[in-house]
Amino acid sequence: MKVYLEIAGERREIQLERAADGLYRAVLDGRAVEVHAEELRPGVLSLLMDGRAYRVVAEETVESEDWAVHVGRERFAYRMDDPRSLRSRLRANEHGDGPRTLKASMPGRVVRVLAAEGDAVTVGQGVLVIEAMKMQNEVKSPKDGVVARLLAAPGDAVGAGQDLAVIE
Amino acid sequence: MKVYLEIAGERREIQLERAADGLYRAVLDGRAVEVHAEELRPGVLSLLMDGRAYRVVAEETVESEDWAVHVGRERFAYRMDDPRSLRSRLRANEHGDGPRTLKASMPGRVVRVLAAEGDAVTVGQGVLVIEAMKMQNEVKSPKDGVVARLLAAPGDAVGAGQDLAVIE
Amino acid sequence: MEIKKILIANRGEIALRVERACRERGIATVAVYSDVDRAGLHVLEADEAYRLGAAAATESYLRGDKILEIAKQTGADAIHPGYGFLSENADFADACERAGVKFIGPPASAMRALGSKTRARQAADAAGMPRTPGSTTGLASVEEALEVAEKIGYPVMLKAAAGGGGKGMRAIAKPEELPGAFESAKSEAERAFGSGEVYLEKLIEQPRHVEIQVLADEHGNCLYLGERECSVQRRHQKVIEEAPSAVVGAELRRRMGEAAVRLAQTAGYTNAGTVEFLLDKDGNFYFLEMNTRLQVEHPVTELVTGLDLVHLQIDVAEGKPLALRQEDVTLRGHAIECRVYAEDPENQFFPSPGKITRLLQPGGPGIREDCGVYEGWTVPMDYDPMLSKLIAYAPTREMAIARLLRALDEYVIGGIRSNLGLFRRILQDEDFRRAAIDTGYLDRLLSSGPARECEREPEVKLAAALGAAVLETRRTVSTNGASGGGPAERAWKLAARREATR
Amino acid sequence: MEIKKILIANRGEIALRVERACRERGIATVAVYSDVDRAGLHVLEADEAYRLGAAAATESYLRGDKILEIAKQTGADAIHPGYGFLSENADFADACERAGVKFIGPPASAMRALGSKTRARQAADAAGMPRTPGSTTGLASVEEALEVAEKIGYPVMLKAAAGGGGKGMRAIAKPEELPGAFESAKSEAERAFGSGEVYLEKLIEQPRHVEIQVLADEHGNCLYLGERECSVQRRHQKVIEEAPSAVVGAELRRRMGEAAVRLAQTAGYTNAGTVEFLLDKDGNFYFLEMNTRLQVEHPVTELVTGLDLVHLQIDVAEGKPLALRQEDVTLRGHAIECRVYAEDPENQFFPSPGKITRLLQPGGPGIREDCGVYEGWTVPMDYDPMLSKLIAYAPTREMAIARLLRALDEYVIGGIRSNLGLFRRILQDEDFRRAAIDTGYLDRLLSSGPARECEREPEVKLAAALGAAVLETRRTVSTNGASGGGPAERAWKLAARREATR
Repeated sequence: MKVYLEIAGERREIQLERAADGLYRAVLDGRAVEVHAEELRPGVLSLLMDGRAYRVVAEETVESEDWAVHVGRERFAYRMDDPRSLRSRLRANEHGDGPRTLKASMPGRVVRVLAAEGDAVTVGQGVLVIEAMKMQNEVKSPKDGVVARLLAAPGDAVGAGQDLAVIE
Repeated sequence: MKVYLEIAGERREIQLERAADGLYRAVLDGRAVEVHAEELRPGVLSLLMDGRAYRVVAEETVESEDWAVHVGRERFAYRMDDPRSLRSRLRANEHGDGPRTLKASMPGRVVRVLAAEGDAVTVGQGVLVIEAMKMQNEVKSPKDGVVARLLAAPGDAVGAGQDLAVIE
Repeated sequence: MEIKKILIANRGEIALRVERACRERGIATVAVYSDVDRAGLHVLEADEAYRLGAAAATESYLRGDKILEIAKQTGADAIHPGYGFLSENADFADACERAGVKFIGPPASAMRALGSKTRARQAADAAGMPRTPGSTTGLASVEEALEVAEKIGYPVMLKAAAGGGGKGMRAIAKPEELPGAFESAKSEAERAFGSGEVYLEKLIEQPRHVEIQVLADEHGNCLYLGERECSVQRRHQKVIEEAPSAVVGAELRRRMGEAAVRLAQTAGYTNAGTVEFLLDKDGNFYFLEMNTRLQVEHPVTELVTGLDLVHLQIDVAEGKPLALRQEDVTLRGHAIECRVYAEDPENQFFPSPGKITRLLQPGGPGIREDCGVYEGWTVPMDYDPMLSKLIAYAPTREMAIARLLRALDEYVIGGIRSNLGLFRRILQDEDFRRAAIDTGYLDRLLSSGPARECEREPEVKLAAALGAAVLETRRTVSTNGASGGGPAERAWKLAARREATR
Repeated sequence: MEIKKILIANRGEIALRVERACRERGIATVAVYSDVDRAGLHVLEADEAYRLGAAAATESYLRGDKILEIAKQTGADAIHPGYGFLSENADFADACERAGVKFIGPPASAMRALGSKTRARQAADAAGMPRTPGSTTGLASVEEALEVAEKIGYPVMLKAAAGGGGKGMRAIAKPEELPGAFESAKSEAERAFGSGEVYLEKLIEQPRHVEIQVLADEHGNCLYLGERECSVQRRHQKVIEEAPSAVVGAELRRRMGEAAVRLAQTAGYTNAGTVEFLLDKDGNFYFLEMNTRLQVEHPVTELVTGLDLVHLQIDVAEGKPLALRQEDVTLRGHAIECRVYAEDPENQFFPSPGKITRLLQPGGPGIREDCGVYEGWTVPMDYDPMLSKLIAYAPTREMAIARLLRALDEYVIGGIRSNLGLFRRILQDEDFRRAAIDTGYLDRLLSSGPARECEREPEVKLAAALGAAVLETRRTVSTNGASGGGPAERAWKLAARREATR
């Protein structure tokens, strides 16, 4: 099985073959490695690689498309890059020059809307302000464009990942 | 939905109706009660009944047909008694006058066999001895009868719930 | 009076901590909860639990009327307010007294005497304890402010009498800045606290925040239980607390402790309280304010004194005289606490509420965690974002730091962001390690730029990539995902949900 | 010598505990594991981990040759043996020394001097410390045994010199019993330990088991770190340990401590060790034996002294002189430890290995758990059935008992049986609460019949029934079960498996 992923800023191609119970033979960017993986409970892996022991913990983010693993004290965000994977396809929609959807990065309440539908905005410009736990955060435009649609109004409670506006 | 169960030595008939998110109206042996149940994580329930709070934890026993819930410090073994339930049907096989299968109550190693196939045994008589963690335990016959089959021999490693012998 | 049932008017870790103490004494507990806290641990572990209302604190944990009503209906003898919410509300303490329910804290009169900072400064004078030079009453006008500032000398601090959390506070370097600051601080205080009263005090440069825990019974006995150093602050919020302070010796401790006790006794204080001081570079200390409740950071005092403050609070509330004398209070070893918050250090510490999808908690020798969350818990956006207090105890400060770092390595919080990485950075910082800290320390550290990324070892990166790949393939091949589902399954659910809501 | 890497020749909670100490010091760790321990926490948390062999201890954790080979290959400077397994194996300690790998423990010579009970009794005489009257060499014949018994007076104990765990031990009330017992004890000892050497000592009636923790550096300094009371035993196995002992005052502590230090110094002892004594009703103490390793129950000493014994062990192994003097060692508060075992108190304490399908662990103030298991872990049947050590610390013994009971209420172990209920019974027992305990206490309690079933409140029974019903209906309606599946799903899997294996 082949896995493509982007992790710690690097793209990796990993060919993974399950040899025996827990033992995998992998080819990672052309280099062959043997790794023994034991899943203690869902998402918690004990990895042995050439005698070195690693605790690899999958961070499951419910409402987002960013995944991460914690290895020891370090956190590695990653993305699956397999063009055939559903997740990659989902993500592809968010790229390119097409319309981009602004999403709430955390649950909160919309306290201000800084641009009206039809307004031109530049990359980094604030479009809405969300408040949570008594702190406010500006949600910024990811590109130069025009506010095509506003999907939230002041006072609305929004969930993490909820669509807030579309910039075209 | 109707649930029949045998718990703490009593048979209970419980009519359970989900009224709203987490709220159940129950009729238990003819008595109406309202209970709010919140499942914090699989198997861990917070129950509110008339203001009283209970932590109910399901004990999942992997290889056995005895289930239990822990309420606070107390453990309640129970059996589902719904004649339609698969579990009850499974259990039914083990009752009555028919053949009874002796099972290992814990993993271990068979160190001695105390009765041969064809031997008559009485209820409570030892049939095999299993050793685990340097302690030995006799597995006893659940009824008067004859050892119809011996399914394990000295030196065998056995898993919990594994069949050891059949008494007819 | 023996207390048989306590209502805990709080949530999260502190509610659970009080419940545990109650259970140890055979006292029944009544929890209260808002709609978003139904699945909270403080509800799970209580004997009784009652709904207060919607999530907003004003609809739930600040509803003293409802809470008192529940206390009466359930026959609770006493209410423990925890910290925050109603804990320093004198009117609520009064209402409890009128209703015949014991408020576990000081009498309302003592709260009032110490609640306003100007009145507290008067009390400090009455107790003959050092405070920062400056006014002890509200400033009537800019002219009066200029006059006071001239007398004490610049730089000065303008502060709201009803203040807290840095609101209505301004540092002023020269006279020209005063008029503008006076007006803006006044109106900010008016908006935040409903009182525009401001006063002036001399600005202490690079002070340490050192506070004294006091404990007074209802028979006139009052003790000090050593100090806590809380100089590591961000925007006037404590981040790391420790006991003892690395710079407080026995003699200074005694002088600060005795001053704190005098203040408490002057105000007729009872139960646990904390007297906060600024400590300057020359070892002079100045009264800052008094917190008339149990503090978040009380565990570090418990670990170095070997005492249990919540048990002692209940003893005092039961009317018992203190069984300890001052000479029985000894400090041993060193304790450090980290306030673990749901906030994103990489995104200006913005709160990060949401579901904790993964939680691995540290443990072992010398580690105490006072925690109010669990794997699967959704951190509500309506309250303080504190998840947990991670505390290390060891024979020395150096070992306590090493132990905390070890525990932080064991700790994983997934699904939401947390400030665990910030603690690693502080605990590894040279200045912190040699205790060269003051209340400006953390802001300086943070403004010195982002954490130096340690070069990640290639093997660790390799392990991360392989681990992610193994996890992904397992998710993909498993027909029946784990609880919550693996990433692939979740992506599918996410897509399905989008389709459904389109 | 600064130690940079330690191989931990053990498993379970003690391996994890040593790893944590190492991480706190920046020392790299090498774990070893048998086939059934691949998913053990000590493997997960190590820096390196290597397989030893099959499950049986003789194929894995007792394979000193393999372990030493791994230590050499990985460049480990030292080996920590934990307790059990190779920890008191003088030949292994010798082999380590020859290989230039530091054995964290006493020198082989000291182990040998104290390993045999008869030789240890000679050492006790040399150190001028009280021991039970009786022989100090093996008994050559029944005649010699009768002679010795006559001299010291009946009742007497016949013991194996190489003994442990009660094997080869016989209590003898009168001369007629001696010949038979002599032969059977000899042959039992021969079979169990490969040595039939037995000796006689006077039987102390209703003794308490009180032991002294000692710590010696390699420069001739030796300290005692107070005592532990371990009288709550079942079949000579400790069940509950506490520090300090309720009946040991300062003067007796000093006398026992100084005797223990003398013994250690006479034998050239270094590192941590424990001198066990019997304490009779009149306050006389008698040397029993010395354990030349870290003990299971070391945490209670750590909690009341504020010290960390594993750190101190490593300090000593690094050749550092002790930084403490005897007068720096002070006891504060009270600590009690429960050994949590996978065993079924309702079924003659038969071991209950298997998968832990549910685990809720206690926490909060004053609770320490040294635990080697987790939810989902399969307890192997090949080793000691200890799962965890639950330890409570509090200002007084009474509060420590209350705290432990509270923690036990929070604790749930599902899937396998455990002895949690036994601790509840002991901690609520009147005799235990007033510290009226001796080594026969627990056997008397258990033979007094099964635990008195407290009448279950009807509401609790109702909650159990409703909870079970709610859980069952949720399982049934959920199409995608939780991790492991609900009971209904499991029943289905069970049926499917049976079909498949028919």
